Amino acid sequence: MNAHTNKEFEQELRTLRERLATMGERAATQIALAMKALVDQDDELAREVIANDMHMDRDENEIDELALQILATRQPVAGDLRFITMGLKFVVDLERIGDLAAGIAKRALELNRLPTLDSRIDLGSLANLVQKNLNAALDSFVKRDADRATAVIAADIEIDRMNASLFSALLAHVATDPATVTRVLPLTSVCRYLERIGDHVKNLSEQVVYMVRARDVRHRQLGTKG
Amino acid sequence: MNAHTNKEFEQELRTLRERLATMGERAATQIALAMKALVDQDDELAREVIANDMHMDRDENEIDELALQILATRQPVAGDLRFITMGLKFVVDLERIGDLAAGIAKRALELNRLPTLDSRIDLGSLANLVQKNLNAALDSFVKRDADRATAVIAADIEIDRMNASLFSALLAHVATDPATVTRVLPLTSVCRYLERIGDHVKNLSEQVVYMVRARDVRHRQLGTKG
Amino acid sequence: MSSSANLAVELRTRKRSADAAFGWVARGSAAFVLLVLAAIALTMTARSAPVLSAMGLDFFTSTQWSPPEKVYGALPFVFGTLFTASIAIAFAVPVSIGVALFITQVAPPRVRRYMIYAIDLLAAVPSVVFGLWGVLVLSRDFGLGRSFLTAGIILAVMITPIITSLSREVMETTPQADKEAAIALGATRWEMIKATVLPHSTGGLVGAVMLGLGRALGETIAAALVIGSALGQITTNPLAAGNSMPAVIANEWGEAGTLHKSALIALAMTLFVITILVNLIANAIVARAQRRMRGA
Amino acid sequence: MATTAVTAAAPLTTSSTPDLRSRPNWRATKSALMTGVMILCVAAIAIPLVAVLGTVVSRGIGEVLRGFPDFFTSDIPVVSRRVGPGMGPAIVGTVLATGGAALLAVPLGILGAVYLNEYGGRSAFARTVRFMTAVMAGVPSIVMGLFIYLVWTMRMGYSAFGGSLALACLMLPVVITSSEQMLKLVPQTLREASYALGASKSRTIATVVLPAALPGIVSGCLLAIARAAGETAPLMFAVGAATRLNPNLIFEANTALSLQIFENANLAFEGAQGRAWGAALTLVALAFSLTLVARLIVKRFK
Amino acid sequence: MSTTVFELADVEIFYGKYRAVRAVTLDVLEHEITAFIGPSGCGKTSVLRALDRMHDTVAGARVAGSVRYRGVDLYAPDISATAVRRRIGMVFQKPNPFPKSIYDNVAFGPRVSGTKSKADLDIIVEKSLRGAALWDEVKDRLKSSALGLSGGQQQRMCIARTIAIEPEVVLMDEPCSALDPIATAHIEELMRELKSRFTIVIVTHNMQQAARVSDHTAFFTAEQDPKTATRGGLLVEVGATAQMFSNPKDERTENYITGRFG
Amino acid sequence: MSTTVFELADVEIFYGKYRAVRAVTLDVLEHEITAFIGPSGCGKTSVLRALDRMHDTVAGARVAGSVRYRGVDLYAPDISATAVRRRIGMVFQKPNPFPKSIYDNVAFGPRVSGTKSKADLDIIVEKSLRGAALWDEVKDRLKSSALGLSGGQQQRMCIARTIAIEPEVVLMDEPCSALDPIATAHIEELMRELKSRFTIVIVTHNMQQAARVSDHTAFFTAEQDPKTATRGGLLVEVGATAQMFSNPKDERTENYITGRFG
Repeated sequence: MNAHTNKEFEQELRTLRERLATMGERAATQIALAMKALVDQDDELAREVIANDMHMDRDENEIDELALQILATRQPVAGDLRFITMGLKFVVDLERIGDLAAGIAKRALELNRLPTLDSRIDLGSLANLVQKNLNAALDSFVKRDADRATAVIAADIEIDRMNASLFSALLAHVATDPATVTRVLPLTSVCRYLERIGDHVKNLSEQVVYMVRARDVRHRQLGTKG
Repeated sequence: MNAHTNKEFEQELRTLRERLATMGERAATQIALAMKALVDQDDELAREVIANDMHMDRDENEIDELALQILATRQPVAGDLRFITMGLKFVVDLERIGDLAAGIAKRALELNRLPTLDSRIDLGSLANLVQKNLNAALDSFVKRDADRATAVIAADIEIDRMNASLFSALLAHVATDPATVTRVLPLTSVCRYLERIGDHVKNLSEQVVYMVRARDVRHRQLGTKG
Repeated sequence: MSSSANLAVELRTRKRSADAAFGWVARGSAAFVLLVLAAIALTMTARSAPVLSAMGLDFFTSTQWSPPEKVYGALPFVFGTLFTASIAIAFAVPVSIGVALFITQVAPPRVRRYMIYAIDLLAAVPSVVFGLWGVLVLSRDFGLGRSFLTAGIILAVMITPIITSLSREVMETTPQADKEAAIALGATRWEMIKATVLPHSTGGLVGAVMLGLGRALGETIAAALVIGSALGQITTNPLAAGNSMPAVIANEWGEAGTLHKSALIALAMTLFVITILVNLIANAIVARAQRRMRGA
Repeated sequence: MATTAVTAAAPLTTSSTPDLRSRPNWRATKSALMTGVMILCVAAIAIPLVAVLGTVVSRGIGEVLRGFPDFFTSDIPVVSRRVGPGMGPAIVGTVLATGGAALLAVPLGILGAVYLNEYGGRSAFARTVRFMTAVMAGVPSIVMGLFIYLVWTMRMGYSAFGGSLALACLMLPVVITSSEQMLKLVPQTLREASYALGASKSRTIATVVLPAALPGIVSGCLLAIARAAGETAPLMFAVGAATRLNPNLIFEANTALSLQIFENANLAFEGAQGRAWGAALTLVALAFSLTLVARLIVKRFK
Repeated sequence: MSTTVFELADVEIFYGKYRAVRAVTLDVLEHEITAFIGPSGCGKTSVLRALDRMHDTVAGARVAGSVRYRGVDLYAPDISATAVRRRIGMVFQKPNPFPKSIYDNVAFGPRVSGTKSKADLDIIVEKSLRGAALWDEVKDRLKSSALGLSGGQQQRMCIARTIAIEPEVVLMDEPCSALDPIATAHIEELMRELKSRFTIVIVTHNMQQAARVSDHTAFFTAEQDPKTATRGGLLVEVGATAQMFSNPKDERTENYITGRFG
Repeated sequence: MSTTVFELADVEIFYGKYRAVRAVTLDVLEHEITAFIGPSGCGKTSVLRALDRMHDTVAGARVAGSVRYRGVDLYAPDISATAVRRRIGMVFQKPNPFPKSIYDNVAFGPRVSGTKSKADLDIIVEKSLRGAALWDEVKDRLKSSALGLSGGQQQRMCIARTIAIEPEVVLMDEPCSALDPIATAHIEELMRELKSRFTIVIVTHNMQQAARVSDHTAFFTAEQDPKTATRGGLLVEVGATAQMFSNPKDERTENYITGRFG
C-alpha cells in the first residue's frame, strides 16, 4: 500500500505499530524473566518482574491514548481503522500477559519459601512453547503475515495438550505424596498462567489475521475455550 | 447532551449501548447458572452454560463489527468516540467473563463425577459478591454513573480478600485430609475464576469511569494486580 | 407502480410543435439584423455609385469639395472627423479612467453611490444639448469660436460620462479576492490598482474607449453646430475652423442636388466603413484581453 | 535558473519586537499622489458638466415656466423671431417617434437576444449575427437617417413613423446586446433546475430565463429609449418639419424636441434660442427620468 | 430483495471525442441512497447527469452503453427527456432557487405538469415543504422571494421543489458542498427521511458524507484511458457503504478512502 | 515553551453598529497551526482578518480590544497596515491568482517591497515555489498565465506568492473549501511542512480538517448577543486539538464537533 499523503498520520500509525511491538517484546521478556526466577529460585529477579508490570500498564494507557487521538483527529477508515481498533484490543491481551507473568513471579516467590519439589516437573518446555508462540504472534503482527498468525492459532492446541498432561503429572505427585500439596498448588497456578498466556497469544494472532485478512476468524474456528 | 442531528447515528449508538447491556446481562446470567450447576450438582445445567458461551462469543463479534462500522461511517469524536472505544474493550472483558463462567461449569462437571466434599466450602458468598459487583458495574454503565463504578472498583479488594481466605480454607482441608486433593483442586479453580471475574468487573468499571469522566483511572489507583 | 411496458409508453415522446415554433421565431428575429445591415450596405453602395464613378479614387484623395463645380473630394472631412475625434479622445480617456478609478477604488460608499447616479444621468444627456451649449456658450459667450478644438472639447465632455460609466462597470467586476490578495501582500492602494484593477479591466476599458471613439466619429449634431463648416481645411491648428463628415452631411443635405446627394451618401458610406473598422479593432482587442484573462 | 542553488531559509524567529510603524516613503507618497490625480479628474469633468446642466436649467426654466403650461401645449411659433412658447408638437413628435421605435425594436431585439443566448450559442450563424450586431451598433446615426430616407422617406414622405424606423434601427443592436448580456447573467443552474423539473425549452425560457433577466432587460431597453429620444440626425431625414401638432404616427411631417433644439440653436433670435433652451431642459428631463427609472428597476431587483 | 431502479451496463460518456467516463456497470436499488464518490475528473457527475438525460442540454455530449430505468432504455429514440425528468428529479450543487416567491418555486414543477387549480397547488406546496422539513420555517412567508432564505434553507426549498413533482428518484449533485456543517447535517438528515419515499442517488466529493448517508457507494477514479490516451474517469468498485469503508475490495478504493493520494 | 505570536484580549469586531464577534481572548503560538472552527456567522473569518488589518479595507468595520503581535499593538495609531501585512501574509478561500504569469504572481510581493534585481527575483521565485511544493510542476512554464493552473495548483501558487514576501505568519481563510479531497490533502501536507518556518492560522468549516492539521483549535459559535439583541459570534473554547476532539471542556464544543446541532 502507498504511504499516506498525510505524513503526520503516517508517522502516528508507525508510532502506534512500534509501541505495540515494543510492548509485545516487553511481555515476552517478562515471561522469560519470570520463568528464570522460578527455575533459578531468584527472589530478586521475581520482584523485578513484578515491579516491571507497572510499565506494561503504562504502555496500555499510552497506546490507548494514542489510538484514541488518531481516531479523533484522523478519522481513519478501512485498513487503517482495522489496524487501530486491533491495537486497542491487542493491548488488552498484552497487558494481561504482563499480569500473568507477574503472577508467575509471585508464585515463584511463594515456592522459594517452600522446600524444593524432589522430581521437578517440566514446566520449561511449556514455557518455551508459549514464548515461541508469543514471539511468532508478534512477528506475524510486525510482518502483517496472516499465515504465520494462523499457524500460531493452530499451535495453541499443543499448549492446551501439554498443560493437561502437566496437570495430571502434578496431581499424580500429590497422590503419591500428600505433603507436597502446598508446593504443587502454586505450580498448578503457573501451569494455568502459562496456558492463559497461550490463550492471549491466540487472541493476539486472531487480531492479526483479522487486521490483515479483514475477516473475523475469532471464535469461528477452533471451538470454545476455557 | 442533545440528541444527534444524524438520527441514524443516534440509533446506532443506542443499539451499541443496548447490545453491550444485553451482553452484560448474559454474562451475569451465565455466572449465576454456573454456580447453581455447581451447588445443585446439575450436569445438564452445567452443559447448558458451556453451550451458551457460544452466544457470548457471537455477541463479541457482532458488537465489534457494529463499533467498527460506526467508526468507519460516522467518524465520531469526543464523548461518542470514548463510548465506542470503551465498547470495544468492554466486550473483551465480558467475553472473558463468559469464558470463566463456562470454566466454572466445566469444573462443576468434574466435581459431580467425584464424591462430595464433607464440609462444604462457602463459595456462594464469594459468587454473590462477584455477581453483585458485576450487576453494579453494568448498572453504572447503563446510567453513566461514574460514582457507582468507582465504588465497584473499590469493592474488588473485598473479593480479593475473600478469595484469599477461601484459598487458605481449601488448603487446610487438604492438609487435614490429603485424599480430598483431587476434589479441592477444581474448587480452587472456581475460586480463582470468580476472582478473575472480579478483576474483569473492575476493568469494566474503570472503562465506565473513563467514558464518563474522560480521564484515565485505569492502573493509576489501586496498585498492581495479579 | 406501472410495469415496464406502461412506463415505456408514458416516457414516449410527444410532438412539441410549440417548442420548435418558438425557436424559429427567435431565429428569425436574430436574422433581422443581417437583413437591415445588408439593406444599408446595398442602398448606400447603389446611391453612392454615381459620384464614385464620376470622381473615381479622387473622391478619397482630393482636398477640393465644391458642389457648384461638381468636384467632390472627401479628404478634408475625413481628416476633420479624425482630428476632432482624436482631440476628444485625448481629453476624455485619461479623465474618464481617473474618475472611474476614483469612484470604484477611492470614494466612500455614500459618495460612490451618488457619483454613479450622476455619471449615469450625464451619459444620458442628448448630444444636441451639448451642441446647443457649445454653440451658444462655449463658442459665443466664452469666445472660443467655431473650431476643431471647440468641437473636440464638446465631444470630450459628451463622451466622458459614457466612457466613465462603462469603465466603472468593468472595474467593479474586478474580484474582491484579487484586490485583497494584493493588499494582503503589502501593496499600497495604487500598487493594488496597477496589479489587479487595471489588468483585469484592460479589455473592457479598450471597449469603452472604442465605443467613445465611435460616438465621437459618428456624432453629427454637436459637431455640426460648433465645428465651423469650413470647406477644404486640412490643418493641425486646433483653433482653425474645420468640418467633419457627419457635419457636412447634416449641413448640406437640405440644399443638395442629385450628384451632391450621391456625394454625401458616399461620404456617409466612408464614415460607416471607418466606424466599422474602429469597432472591429476594438472587438479584436477586447477578445484578446479576455482570452488572456481566461489563462488560455 | 534551474541550476541556482537554493538553501532553505532559516526560520524567521525574531523574538525582538517588530518595527511596524508607518514612516514616509516613496510608495506611500506615490499612492497618495495618484489619488490626488483621480480627484483632479473628477474636478476636470465635473466643471464642464455642471456648467452645461447649469446653463440648461437656468436658461430653460424661465422659458418653461413662462405662462405655464403653455410651453408644453402650444404650437411652435411659425415666426422664429417671436418670443414665447411653445414646444407642444415637438414633445408629441418625440414621444410618437420614440414610442414607435420602442414598439418595433424591443420585441425584435429581445427575441433576437433569446436566439443568440439560448439557441445559437457558439454556432456559426449566431456568431455571424453577434458580429453584425456589433457592426450595426457602430453605424453612425446620420448614416441610419440617410438609409431610412433612401428606403422609406423618398417613397412614403416625412412622418413620425419614418423617425421611428430610423430610431428602431439604432436601438435594435443596443437592445440585442444588452438583453443578451442580461440573459447570459442568468445562471445556467436555473435553466437546469427547470429542465430537471420536466419543463420544455420554450417553457423554461418563458417562465424562468426571461423573468429572471427581466429587470436588466427592461433597464437596458429604457436606456436605449432614452438615448433614442435624444437623437437628432436620423430624425432630420425622416420626420421633416412641422410647427403644428400632428398626433398621427404614420402620416404627415412632424417635428421633435431634438430637431427644434438643432434648428433654433443656429438662429440668432432671442425667442428661438429661448425655446431651444426650454426644449433642451425638457429633453434632458425626459432622458433623466427614463434613466432613473431604469436604475431603480435594477436596484430594486438586485 | 430491493427492486432495481437503474441498471447501467458498460456506460460511457463522451464530450465530443473525449471519453469522459467508461466502464460504468452498476445497479441502483429502490428506497436506498447510492453515493458516487471519487476524485475530480472521475466522471461521477457525468454519470449522475446521464440518469435523467441532462446531457441532452449540452451540445456535443453523448451517452453510450445501456442506461435502463425500471427496464426501459432511457436513451431509446422515442423516449421524451422531459417525461423522464418528471419521473427523475435533480438537486444541484449550489442552491438554485428561481427568483420567484417560495410558493411559485415549489409550484413550478406541478404547474409545468398541468396542475392549475390553486387549491391543488396549495396542498402540493405544503406537502412538499413539509417533506423537505421547511414548512414551519417558511409557512408565514410563502409569498416572499426564495432568494431571501439562507443557503441551507434554499437547498431544502430546492429539494421541496423537486419532490413537488412526485418523482420516483431524486438525483443530488454535491448538494451540500456550498453549505456549512450545520446546514449539511440538516440536509443529510432530510435525505435519510426521504429515502422511505424516494430512491436517492448522490454525488459527493466528501467521502465522510457518503459514509454517513448512503447505503451503497460507487467509487470512481480517473486514469489514463488506454483507448484515447487521455485521462478519463471509470468505475472502480460498487458495494455496501459499511463494507466499502471498513473493508473495500479494490486497492485503489482503499488508497483513496484512507487518504493515500500518491 | 513556544513563543506567543498573537495575543488577543477581549477582541470585538463591529460592522457599523453590529457587533459581529465578541469575547475573543486567545494566544497563537509560534511554529504551530492554530485552527478557527465554528458554524456560519460565528465570526471566525472576521477574527482572522483582524490579524493582518484587512478590516481597514472595509468601510465601517472596526476592531475593539487588544490585538498584540509579538507585543506590539497592531491597532496603535502609528502602525502602518502595509508594514503589518508584509509580516503577516494571507491566503484566501478561493485561489485568486493575478491575471499574470506564474513568475510575475510570485514576484509581485518582493517587487512591491523593492526587490528589483532579476537575479534576486529568480531566486525568490524558485525558493517560494519549492516551498509551496509546486516548483517541479511549473518550472517549465513560469512565464505562462497562472490562470491555466488547476485549482489545487493555483492555491499552492497563492501560498508561494504569500511566502515570497517572507512573512512570519501565514493566515489562511478556508483555503481548501473550493478544492477536491486530493488537492486538499496536498495543501494540508504543505501546511504541515510550512509550520517549521511560519506560524499558521487557518479558518475552516471542515472540522476534520482542523483535527487533521492543527496543533491548537479555537471553537467559535453564534449566539444571541445580550448587548445588541442580535445574533453574534463569540469564542467558546481554545485548546490543544487532540484534546478538543477527544475531550472538549465546553458542552457547546462537544455538541458541535460530535454533530449535535439541535
